[in-house]
Amino acid sequence: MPARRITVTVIHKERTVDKPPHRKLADGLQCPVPLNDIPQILLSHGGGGRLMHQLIDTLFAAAFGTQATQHDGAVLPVNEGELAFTTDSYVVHPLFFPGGDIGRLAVWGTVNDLAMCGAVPQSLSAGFILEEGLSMETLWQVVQSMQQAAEIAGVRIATGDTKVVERGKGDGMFINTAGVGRVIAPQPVSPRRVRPGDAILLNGDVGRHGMALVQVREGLRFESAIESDCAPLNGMVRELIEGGIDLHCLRDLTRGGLATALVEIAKTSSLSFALEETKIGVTDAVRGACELLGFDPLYVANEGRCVAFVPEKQAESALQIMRRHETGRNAACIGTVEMEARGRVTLHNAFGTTRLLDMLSGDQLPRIC
Amino acid sequence: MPARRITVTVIHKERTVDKPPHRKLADGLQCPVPLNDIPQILLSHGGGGRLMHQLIDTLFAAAFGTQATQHDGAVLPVNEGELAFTTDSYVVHPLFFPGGDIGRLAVWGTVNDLAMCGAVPQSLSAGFILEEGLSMETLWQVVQSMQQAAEIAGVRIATGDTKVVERGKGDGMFINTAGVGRVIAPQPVSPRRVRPGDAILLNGDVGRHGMALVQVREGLRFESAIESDCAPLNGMVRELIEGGIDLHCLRDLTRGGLATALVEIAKTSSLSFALEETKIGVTDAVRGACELLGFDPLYVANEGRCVAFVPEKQAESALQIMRRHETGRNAACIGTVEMEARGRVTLHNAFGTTRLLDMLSGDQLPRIC
Amino acid sequence: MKFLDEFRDPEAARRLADALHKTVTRPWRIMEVCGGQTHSIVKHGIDQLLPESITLVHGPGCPVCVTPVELIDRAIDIAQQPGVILCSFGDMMRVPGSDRDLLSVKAAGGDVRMVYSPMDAVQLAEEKSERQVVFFAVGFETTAPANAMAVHQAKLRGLTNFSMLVSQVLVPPAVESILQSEQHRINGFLLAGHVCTVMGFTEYEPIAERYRVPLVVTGFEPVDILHGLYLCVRQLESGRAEVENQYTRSVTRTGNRPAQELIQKVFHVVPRAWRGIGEIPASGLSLTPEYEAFDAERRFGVTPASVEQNGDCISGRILLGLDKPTDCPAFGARCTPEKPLGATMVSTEGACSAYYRYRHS
Amino acid sequence: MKFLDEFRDPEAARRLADALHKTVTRPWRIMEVCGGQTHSIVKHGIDQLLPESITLVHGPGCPVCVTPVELIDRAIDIAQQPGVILCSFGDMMRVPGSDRDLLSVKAAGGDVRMVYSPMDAVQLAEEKSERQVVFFAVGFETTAPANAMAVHQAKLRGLTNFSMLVSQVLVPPAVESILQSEQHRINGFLLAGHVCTVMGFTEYEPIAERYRVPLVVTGFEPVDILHGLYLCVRQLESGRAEVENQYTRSVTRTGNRPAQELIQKVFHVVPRAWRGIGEIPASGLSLTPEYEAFDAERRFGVTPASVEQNGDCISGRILLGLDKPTDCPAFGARCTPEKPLGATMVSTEGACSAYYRYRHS
Amino acid sequence: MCLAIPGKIESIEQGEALTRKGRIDFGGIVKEAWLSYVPEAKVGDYVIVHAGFAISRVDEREAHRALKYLDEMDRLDSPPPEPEEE
Amino acid sequence: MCLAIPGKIESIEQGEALTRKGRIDFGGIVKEAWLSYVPEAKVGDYVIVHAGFAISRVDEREAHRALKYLDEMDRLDSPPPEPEEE
Ligand code: SF4
Ligand code: SF4
Ligand SMILES: [Mg+2]
Ligand SMILES: [Mg+2]
Ligand SMILES: [Mg+2]
Ligand SMILES: [Mg+2]
Ligand SMILES: [Mg+2]
Ligand SMILES: [Mg+2]
Ligand SMILES: [Mg+2]
Ligand SMILES: [Mg+2]
Ligand SMILES: [Mg+2]
Ligand SMILES: [Mg+2]
Repeated sequence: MPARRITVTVIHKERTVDKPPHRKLADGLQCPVPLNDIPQILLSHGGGGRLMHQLIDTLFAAAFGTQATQHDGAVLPVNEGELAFTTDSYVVHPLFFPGGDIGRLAVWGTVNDLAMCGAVPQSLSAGFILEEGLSMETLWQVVQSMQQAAEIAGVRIATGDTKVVERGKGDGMFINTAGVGRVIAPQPVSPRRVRPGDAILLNGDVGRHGMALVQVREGLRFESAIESDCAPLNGMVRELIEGGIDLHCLRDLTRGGLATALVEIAKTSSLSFALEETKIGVTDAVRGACELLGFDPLYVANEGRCVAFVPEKQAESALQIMRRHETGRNAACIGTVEMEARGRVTLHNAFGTTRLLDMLSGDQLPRIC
Repeated sequence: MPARRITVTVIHKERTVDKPPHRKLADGLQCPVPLNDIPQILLSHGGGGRLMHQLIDTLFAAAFGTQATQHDGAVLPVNEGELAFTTDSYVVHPLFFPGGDIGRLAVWGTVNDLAMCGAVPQSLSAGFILEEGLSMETLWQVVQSMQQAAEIAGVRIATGDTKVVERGKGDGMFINTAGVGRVIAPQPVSPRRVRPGDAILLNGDVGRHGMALVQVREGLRFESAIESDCAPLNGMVRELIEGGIDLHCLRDLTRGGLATALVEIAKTSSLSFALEETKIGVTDAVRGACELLGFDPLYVANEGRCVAFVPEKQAESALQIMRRHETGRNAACIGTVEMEARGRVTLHNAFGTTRLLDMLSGDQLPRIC
Repeated sequence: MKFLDEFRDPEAARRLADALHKTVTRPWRIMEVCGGQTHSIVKHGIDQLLPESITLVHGPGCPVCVTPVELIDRAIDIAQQPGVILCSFGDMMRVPGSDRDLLSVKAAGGDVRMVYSPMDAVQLAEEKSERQVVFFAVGFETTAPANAMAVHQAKLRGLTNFSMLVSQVLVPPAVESILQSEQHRINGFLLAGHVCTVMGFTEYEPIAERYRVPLVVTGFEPVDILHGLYLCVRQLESGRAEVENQYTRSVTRTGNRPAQELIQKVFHVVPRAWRGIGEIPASGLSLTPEYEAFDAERRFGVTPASVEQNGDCISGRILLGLDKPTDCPAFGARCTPEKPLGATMVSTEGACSAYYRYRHS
Repeated sequence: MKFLDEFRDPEAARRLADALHKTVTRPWRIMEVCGGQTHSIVKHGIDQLLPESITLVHGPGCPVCVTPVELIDRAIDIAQQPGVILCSFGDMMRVPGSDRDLLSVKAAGGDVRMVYSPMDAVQLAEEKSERQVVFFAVGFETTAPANAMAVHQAKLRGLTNFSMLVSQVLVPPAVESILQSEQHRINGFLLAGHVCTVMGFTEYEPIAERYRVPLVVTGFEPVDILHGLYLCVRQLESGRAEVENQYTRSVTRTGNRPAQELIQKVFHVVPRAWRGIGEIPASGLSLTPEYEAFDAERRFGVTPASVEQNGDCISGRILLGLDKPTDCPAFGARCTPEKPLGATMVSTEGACSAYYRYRHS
Repeated sequence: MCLAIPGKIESIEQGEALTRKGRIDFGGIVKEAWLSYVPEAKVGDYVIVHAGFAISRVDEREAHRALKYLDEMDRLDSPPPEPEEE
Repeated sequence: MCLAIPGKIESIEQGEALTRKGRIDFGGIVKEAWLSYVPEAKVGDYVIVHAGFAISRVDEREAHRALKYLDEMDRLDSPPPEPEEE
């Protein structure tokens, strides 16, 4: 379902806003803030007064429950052990895109970072920075989507915060989530535990999230059925751990894509990786879009993909566990860790030749000439 | 030290940016990103590539250490018990203001929310949303200030995230912090534990933070020596708890000021409070500024003030503990909890008359006519 | 703060309250004309200090409240036009027009800015020569000197991108209009000290005489108000009906001459509609031909349809001193500061707002 | 993808590589003119498949690389002017001028936008009639039809707010200029298939004859390039020196007539400076008098001072095939894609960048 | 209506009568105001400021007279203060 | 230089020769391109697109000839493919 954009015509300032697609949400709740009263976010909604409290007590509480919205913070019971703690801000544009929305990203992105620590994600915080003028309906759709995403991933949104910035000082909505989770991996999951001989597993094709966004970007727009791969990975990771897989290292592939993630790990671990290009899945549509713009899919963002470094002898059983999950259906072993300690990532291709992977300077820019 | 603003002249877009005042920071470190190479934040700094990694590995790591910057998340040891978890985003403008900066607010604000849960703040996350074009020097000053603030408060910035948004879609810099801390209060600290007869304690004069910002706001600017009251409250709270004070409820007074915080607690606890207006401190300068603009200081924001609800018989010893702290030097008992269960806050004034406190609709707007 | 704190002295207030108790023998209904005084009375609970037989009613003295919806709609229209910066005092930002307020126009992308002084708008016009800057000039006589100077300076500086949407109203005709109403039961008035600071109080002398009503020029602090009430009650009890001046530290009989001169140069008196009350002859100010080039209504030629006042709202009766906010069935229920039905609820100086804020729970 | 995947077939590549190994008897130095081919060679490791006696050198065929610093500075100047929207292909955004690149201008508040086609800039000019839209038209012959159409359409649509900063360069004069250099040791050329798609290859026939050098019009996929090399080596081994066409699926001898016609209407041939190389006669395009109203240099009259190339950078020698990136002492040390000293490092199609990206570690 | 508060003139920026401005101290904060309408006001005087303009000079004698009257008010028979001159 | 890739014409928006546009399918994604310079191209044809313009129609016969030649290449003595017509 492609995201739609509408142009606001009332006011002279040029601007497009994100209109949520009419997605059916699980609970089908109506927006609890009467839309004809206050159809848009005002600065007053962040002013600490009655309007802010109304927003919190109705809209946020309707989605996340009153526990998450009433106090200075949440209080959670913890057992002796290790706690994973992470944060990410989400600044995606448009807010709704094929295959997802900022709310899902914000929940699953942080869930995934916790999973990458070998943890079971438990509670999330949600910090909203809303731009004055944001439609209340949009906010409601996003908040509902977050709650739904949290339910799917089995986490609770435990505490939150809302700020409103003046129009022209934000971009509709930014969301920060932080998350805590109980570490269940018996050994540390860390680049430092990567060992020569480890198999490098990847849970699916790459480049979908980034290209799903590019296709709706001003100036580069094209039509396609590309949908973001965004998905929670915690279920799959948990089963890997519970299945006895000794996860040496995990890393979700977000900004910078597969290549950047592997280069990072190679540098941190001071080990070299040899990858098989033909094992790395890229859908036809993602490849077509990359060809058109001169992008390399290995550097394109993902939101439901990770690499797992496991002992070679566990590679097969790990793949079997991964493939039981929707998000790991096309899991593959894409390479191995070499003896060489130079922190290099080499890609072996079908021609029998090689190239090195490195980080790009910044975002990929479309090439034309 | 008043914040200064300079106007960028290079480019045609109208805009002022925040220039950090030349404050001497404890460690006097030089900005590790060579400023003449890349003097401003580019979109590429958020692109997941080499520039982003350089920014993290140099600037952020120099302030927060490499542990906070290298992984998907932090892993912290925890003991059996209760964990407080909170978040806030900081969108203050200007970034540097008399008495503080966005970095201090971001650290101490979240430290304070954890303290308000009866917890000892331990680890913070820091999520940055940077606007393209932000000066690298400004970022460095803020990041250093955060680290300094964290040291003062005795917490660690354990994990972080950086995003860059296009110019015109942010406001220099937004910071989200989330925090975790160990709950040490033996009983829950919550509005639900407020009891008739409780003394309501306030740790100092009100309205300074809000008026420190107003005085540098476009269109309302005035000269004064008003400085934000921003300060970490965790030390004071910890001593109250360790001093055996049964803290029924704590609340830091941020947006909406003293009045809003008390109204919130009254409504949640369904109890009524009687306050003595003459016990509530307001400095002359804050009062002068409020008179000029038609503001009520009881509704003006603070960043180093809290109310504590304690059993009447512990009020005096609690005040003594509070007064030992710089931030509680002017602590006072400003009122009591009444038997009446109507959730009202009544202010008794020097004339022997009363008025009710309620929430305002949104921000206070300057009154002129 | 000097000249403020002294007039908030509880001891002085107590003495005045005692004096009032001792002086009063009959029920008196006294209107404070000014919204600032209404606010002060309700905030400080001054009415709680009065003998029961004194009833305070609240007058039309909030210029924000009495600005007609049509004019607010016009300001909103202008604020939505490309290239315009609409400047306004903070007070006006939340006052609802017929379907929105200026804050929502701003939220939707209009360039609406709050200023502290009309001169800030003039300066903005100088800085942004490519934009049209419109100042929404709401006010009574107190604000007229500032507004007059803004227009005058704009002319001196040759600004072609500054204009003013004028909603200037005058107090004496309103007081007289209340006194002409058959329903009114008002025995005395506290006059607005700052209006008289500018205009003096000679205009009220014929009113005192014609309607046999005491009028006391009064300041804004609790002690001032109690003092004004005391002077008013003393007149009432002794059968006098004069203009008396409580606020001598700021007001003289003839007012501020230099200010009056510029006002007369820039503005002339016109009939004006008051929200909730209707048209009152000679009760408003409009730009003189010399300055009409700065009239926003000329420049933007918006002709809004006439808009009905919300049927349930009795703010007109409140402004005339016929009812109190608590007499309104909508008060605090369907009408709150977040969703006001009438302007007396939304302006901080409106009587309904003051009651809601300080009395409602 | 059809017509791409077939030409990436490893089996076909292996056969061609085998054929090359069997054919070659002596060392040959072959230049691929085009940056796209350089990129493809390094990315796919095609050079790793070749006999050791074949040396590939990389030509001047990256229009971004050869755009003079002065022109980039001019684009940066224009982008900083009030009201201007500067549009450019993504490739140009990170190329450093003498003290900054377009991305930093954007970060500092300039309105710099990336477009996919010059027609997007024309459309933007239509939508934003109050702004000046300038398109930075960098390209070889391949891009000329698109740029010509943009100017032509702007004229047809009567746009007065669209202009083009033209940096169009031509390949045949550059090839000839390399062959004229005394130092060159190049035995054969792969010609850029897409340039020839537009222009055909008749212009190269006199060059082949005059300099006795084989020139093979070649496509961009690994199999294309190996095939082009095979054809080139076959000529060399057999002593022939002809223009040969490997890329027959897209290129005909005479090229795209309708495109050539519009190019000739909109542009005329002028001398042009090439970054790192210097001026080459008749090697650039400029707008004809009929379209000169759309020339951004006329509209913005910026006259930048001449800027020296960075002293350490040998990109000029690289562009002429005299050196390889790894011959540069700055490569990978003081010169990286984040802090490039020369344009061959910053453009994704620059030879230094390709080596850094796929070979450096 | 018409929020106006007293402040003390700290300094005066000299200029034509109509455009004279001063820095006014309001209990510790300082803001600029136009003095166009109080040509008689000098540094040290208190003025009442509204919307950026001084609209009157505080008559300190009158203020003290009023305060003195209030001080002595327990003698209820005392007359209210009258302005000394009209 | 000059990134250009082959795509299949899905549909053509009729108009004057010079402003004719079509929707081009590139392996599953569709983008509009100007067909001004390929007046002979029709729906189903492959064109090479650069910067929003089709710069040539893919000569499918030539493509197949080339591929066939590569297929048979093991016979090294076979001659390279020549364009059928000049
Ligand atoms: S309470 Fe509301 S509806 Fe009633 S009079 Fe006041 S403003 Fe009008
Ligand atoms: S590596 Fe850098 S300095 Fe050396 S030739 Fe290439 S661009 Fe120039
Ligand atoms: Mg709090
Ligand atoms: Mg994270
Ligand atoms: Mg993440
Ligand atoms: Mg909060
Ligand atoms: Mg925006
Ligand atoms: Mg991650
Ligand atoms: Mg919080
Ligand atoms: Mg907080
Ligand atoms: Mg992150
Ligand atoms: Mg901004």
